[in-house]
Amino acid sequence: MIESFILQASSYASQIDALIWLIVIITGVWFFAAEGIFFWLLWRFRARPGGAPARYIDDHEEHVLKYKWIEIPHRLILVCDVVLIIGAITVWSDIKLSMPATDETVRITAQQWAWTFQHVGPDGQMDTEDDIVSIDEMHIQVGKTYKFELMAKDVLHSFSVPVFRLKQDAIPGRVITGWFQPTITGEFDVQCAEICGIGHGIMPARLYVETPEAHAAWLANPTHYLAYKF
Amino acid sequence: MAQSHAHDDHAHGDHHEEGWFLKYFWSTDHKMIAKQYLLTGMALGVIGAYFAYVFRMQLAFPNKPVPGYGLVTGSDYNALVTNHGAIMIFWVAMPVLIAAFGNFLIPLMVGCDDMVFPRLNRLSYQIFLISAIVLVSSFFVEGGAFGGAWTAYPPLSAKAEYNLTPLGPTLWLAAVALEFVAFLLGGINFVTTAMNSRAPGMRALDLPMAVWMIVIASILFMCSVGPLIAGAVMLMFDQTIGTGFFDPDRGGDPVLWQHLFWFFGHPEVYVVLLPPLGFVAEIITTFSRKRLFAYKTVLYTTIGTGILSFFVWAHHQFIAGVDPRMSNVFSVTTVLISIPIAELCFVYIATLYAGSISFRVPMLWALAFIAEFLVGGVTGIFLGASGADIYFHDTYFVVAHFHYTFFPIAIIGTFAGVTYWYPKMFGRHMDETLGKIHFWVTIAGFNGIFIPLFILGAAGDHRRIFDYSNFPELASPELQAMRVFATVSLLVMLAVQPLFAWNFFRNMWKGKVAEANPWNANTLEWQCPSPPPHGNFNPMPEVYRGPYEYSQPGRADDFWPQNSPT
Amino acid sequence: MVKPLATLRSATGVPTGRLAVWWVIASEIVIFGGLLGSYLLHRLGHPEWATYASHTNTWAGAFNTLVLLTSSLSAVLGHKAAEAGDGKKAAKMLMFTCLGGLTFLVVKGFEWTYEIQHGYTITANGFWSFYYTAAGLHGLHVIAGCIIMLFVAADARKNKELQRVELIGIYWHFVDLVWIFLFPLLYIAK
Amino acid sequence: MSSNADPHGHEHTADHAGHHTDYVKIWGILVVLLVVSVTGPMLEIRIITLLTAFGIAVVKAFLVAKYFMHLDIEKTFVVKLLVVCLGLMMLFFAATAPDIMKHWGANWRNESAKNANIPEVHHEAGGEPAAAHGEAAPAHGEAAPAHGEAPAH
Repeated sequence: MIESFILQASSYASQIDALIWLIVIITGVWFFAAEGIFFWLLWRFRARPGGAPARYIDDHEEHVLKYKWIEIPHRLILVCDVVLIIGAITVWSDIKLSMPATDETVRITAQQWAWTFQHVGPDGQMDTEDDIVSIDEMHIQVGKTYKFELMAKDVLHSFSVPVFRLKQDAIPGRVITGWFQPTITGEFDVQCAEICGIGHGIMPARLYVETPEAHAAWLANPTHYLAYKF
Repeated sequence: MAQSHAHDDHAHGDHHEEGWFLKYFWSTDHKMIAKQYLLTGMALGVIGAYFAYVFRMQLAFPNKPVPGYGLVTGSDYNALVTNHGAIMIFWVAMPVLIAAFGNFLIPLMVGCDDMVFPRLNRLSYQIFLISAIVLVSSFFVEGGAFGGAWTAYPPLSAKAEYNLTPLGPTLWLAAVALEFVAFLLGGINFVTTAMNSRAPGMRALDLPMAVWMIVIASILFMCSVGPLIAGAVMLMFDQTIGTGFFDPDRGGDPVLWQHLFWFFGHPEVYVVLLPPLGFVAEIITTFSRKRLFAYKTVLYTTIGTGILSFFVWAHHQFIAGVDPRMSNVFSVTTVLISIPIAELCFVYIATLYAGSISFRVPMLWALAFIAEFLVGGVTGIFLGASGADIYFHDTYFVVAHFHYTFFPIAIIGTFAGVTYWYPKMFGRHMDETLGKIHFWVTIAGFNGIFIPLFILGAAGDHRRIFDYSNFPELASPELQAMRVFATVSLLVMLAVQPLFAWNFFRNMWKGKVAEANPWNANTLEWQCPSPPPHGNFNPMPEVYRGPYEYSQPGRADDFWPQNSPT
Repeated sequence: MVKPLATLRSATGVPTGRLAVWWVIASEIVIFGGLLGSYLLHRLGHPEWATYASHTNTWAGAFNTLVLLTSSLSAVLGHKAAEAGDGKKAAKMLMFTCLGGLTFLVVKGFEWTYEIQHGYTITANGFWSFYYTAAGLHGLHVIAGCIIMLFVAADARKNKELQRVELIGIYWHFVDLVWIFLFPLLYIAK
Repeated sequence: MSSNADPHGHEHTADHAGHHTDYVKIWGILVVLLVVSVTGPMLEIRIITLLTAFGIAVVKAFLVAKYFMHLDIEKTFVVKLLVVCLGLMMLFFAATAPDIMKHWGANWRNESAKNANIPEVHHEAGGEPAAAHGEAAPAHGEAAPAHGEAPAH
């Protein structure tokens, strides 16, 4: 339902959107059923001059109606909830619990009001001489599976890439890992999703998903970007 | 036996004529304390609405001076958003819904003369008033008010060098702690009065649903606020003395505060939800002349919801660094809690079946509560399902969801309660047509604000960002048009509120004099004069039946007061 | 101030005063539960706190436990006297309980000054932060209990409001209960 | 809420009067338990320390609650209320433990807590000589306590 509002740029974006569609359908059915019956009852039993007075529902009739109108929907909702729970947990486990074989690692450090990205550089090893560290810009290659290590220096932040459907809070003192796999090239927004003080609104970062050639070109001349030993 | 409001003559016991101060500010009468809470809550509601006006104008017309405030900087925006949330929940919803209506209704509906501990009742209001003053004062201290969200997550809320407001957070925390003390004292009064002081012959199942709901809400509050009071002490020490409870570098853990806060946070939203559900139950039964459908089901699902509300808190923290395996556990309990609430809504809708529904102003508000709350409940499933919450967490989708639950609770529920019990509280009627105009414009404005916010949230708008022009994807003209539409809807809604204020205050003296039972209702508060004298009933009522015996076959009139022997 | 009729009714069979005190105890359980729970979480997560805890004075803690147990005894004896209608004896017992509370605070005063002088202040580390916060909050409750007890004893001496002797007794036993758990957590787990 | 609505329950229900437990005997048991709970841990055996210190604390709490607070003859819903509150605290502890007590989990690890876990081998924070275990020798050396925290991450 939300792909009409925002791109799907990562491998699991379609999974999350499918789950959202499932929830839209299930809750939509129940919502319109309940509101429909509600407004119908209002119209049908409105007090009309000279109309029928209210009818007393005695305990027996209430028990019958209760079974029909409350118990059955109660069980149906339970079934829908089980379906929703299974959907939610499978999507959650694929994204947050599992860690597939990743090609590269990126170290993301959040601080009061900037993002620092440490790329492995040409040799593919983290914490080596040729690491490329860039501020508020992240360069990755489309199709590669990346593992990110998320840290925060001072307060809580949250690394959020809406087009990837990726969001993970960064907590000072903790290293939180996750993964993503970009599927389309382009320039995308990175937002901070946890209030982190005055600059929370002005710490955007840009994410460059490049074709293999463009990525190699970027790797070749890192001088253009801030490259210093971490 | 209409009594003019100004002079309280009553036959119950000798009562010297109190001075002006004693009567209005130092009173121990539960009805006067109820009005004090109501007016204080409404005053702070105006402040909260003003904050909403200012930051919504900033969102719609970024970086332009807002008329009535001036230029909104980043820190101003955070302070306004933080305190809008805190004020609306702690200083508007709770005082008005639990304290004002609890104080006014419980003794009357239970059929006794006052709260069990009148002086403790007065003390709880005074502590609440001090907490409100401390909170408002936090705006005028050096460095400005606290801007770290109403959830006050450390380390941002713990260290001044991070939040750059040295005094604000401590004052804010002191105000919240005082407000908790006030509601602990108040809660004890409500629960003890409702449990012990029932009128003779009134069994537990004869209690009106409003009393049950306020009592269960108070119990939920008292059983859940404890850890947060401990957390507030620890956070206060972190802020002032420099201990390291939540400082990761010194052995502390910021996630501990999140758990302490949300262990209280989720039961808290049910604490504010239950009283309006009680008012809606009273109103829809009275105006559809129908017995409440399945009283026991309503009671047991409410208790079930209350218990289950202690098992769901970490759905606020799915992606906040808690262990992902725990998130699955909390996702299961969160989705399951939708069952009792859905059942409650179905039972209320079923009450309308075979009724004779008259659309007076209180009934309009009560029906609007059900219709709007269904939207809030349904959109909660998106956030309870952990998989979908990855995307929706901390976006405007969440903001729209909890406004579709909080707005019906705090605003629609309050207007329903005020318009329904106004004749009893002030002895006069409010104007019907003004009430209807106010109703329709408010409901239209409310939906106009928050439906666009659902779409903005789905498009990726994140919370508490004061200027979206820094984010190219979000600075698109269509999204900005939606923000402007939401702000304009807010202006329309705010524009009609003075109409309610005029209707509310003017009719206290000029309104048509109200008789004791204007709506022909059954519960005990309608069986004593309006406004009830000191000591409420003369003689004390005996109860013979349940509160909802409307349209009994074979009776002349279609209502049967609880205390009438025949 | 004439008591409202509501106070005299007891639909649940529990007198109103005692029902209210049970609700106070319930909310206090949750407050101390939250604080001690947080302490225990950190304590089990940080084994090195055991070395910090070795500087607490177990003998002072043990003596304080004895003092509170004895004051609980005198509180319940006071309640027994109040039930028998003997206001004077109840007041005397309450004063003895109050004395126990004061002794507890004095011992705590010496203990804390000794520890603070040796550098174990509230900001020293996580253990000492919890130590002073938990024992401090408990100490505040001891002080509040003693003050209320003085008022209740004053009324009891004139044989008025005798049921309040039992109520302050229940609150005092709860304060003693919290210390019964605080003592091993802070002093013994070394 | 039990609903035996006796209209005018006498203010002070007399159900306590006929009940004469010997409070001094209970107090005696409590003191004995206290002595055991203090001497037990001195044997340095971990299981005995746990058993005596915390086991006895629970027993003492039970005695005080039963005899001194008369919970045995109190209405059952009061006892249920207190037990529910205790249960809530255990629920809070159980659900928070995986994040606070443990320092690593699925896809996350708590670096700062992990570093602090290295027990300072034979020297107190602040480097004064090892205070022999249990003996209350005042630790001399510089009074200013160094923060016991991990090296700044």
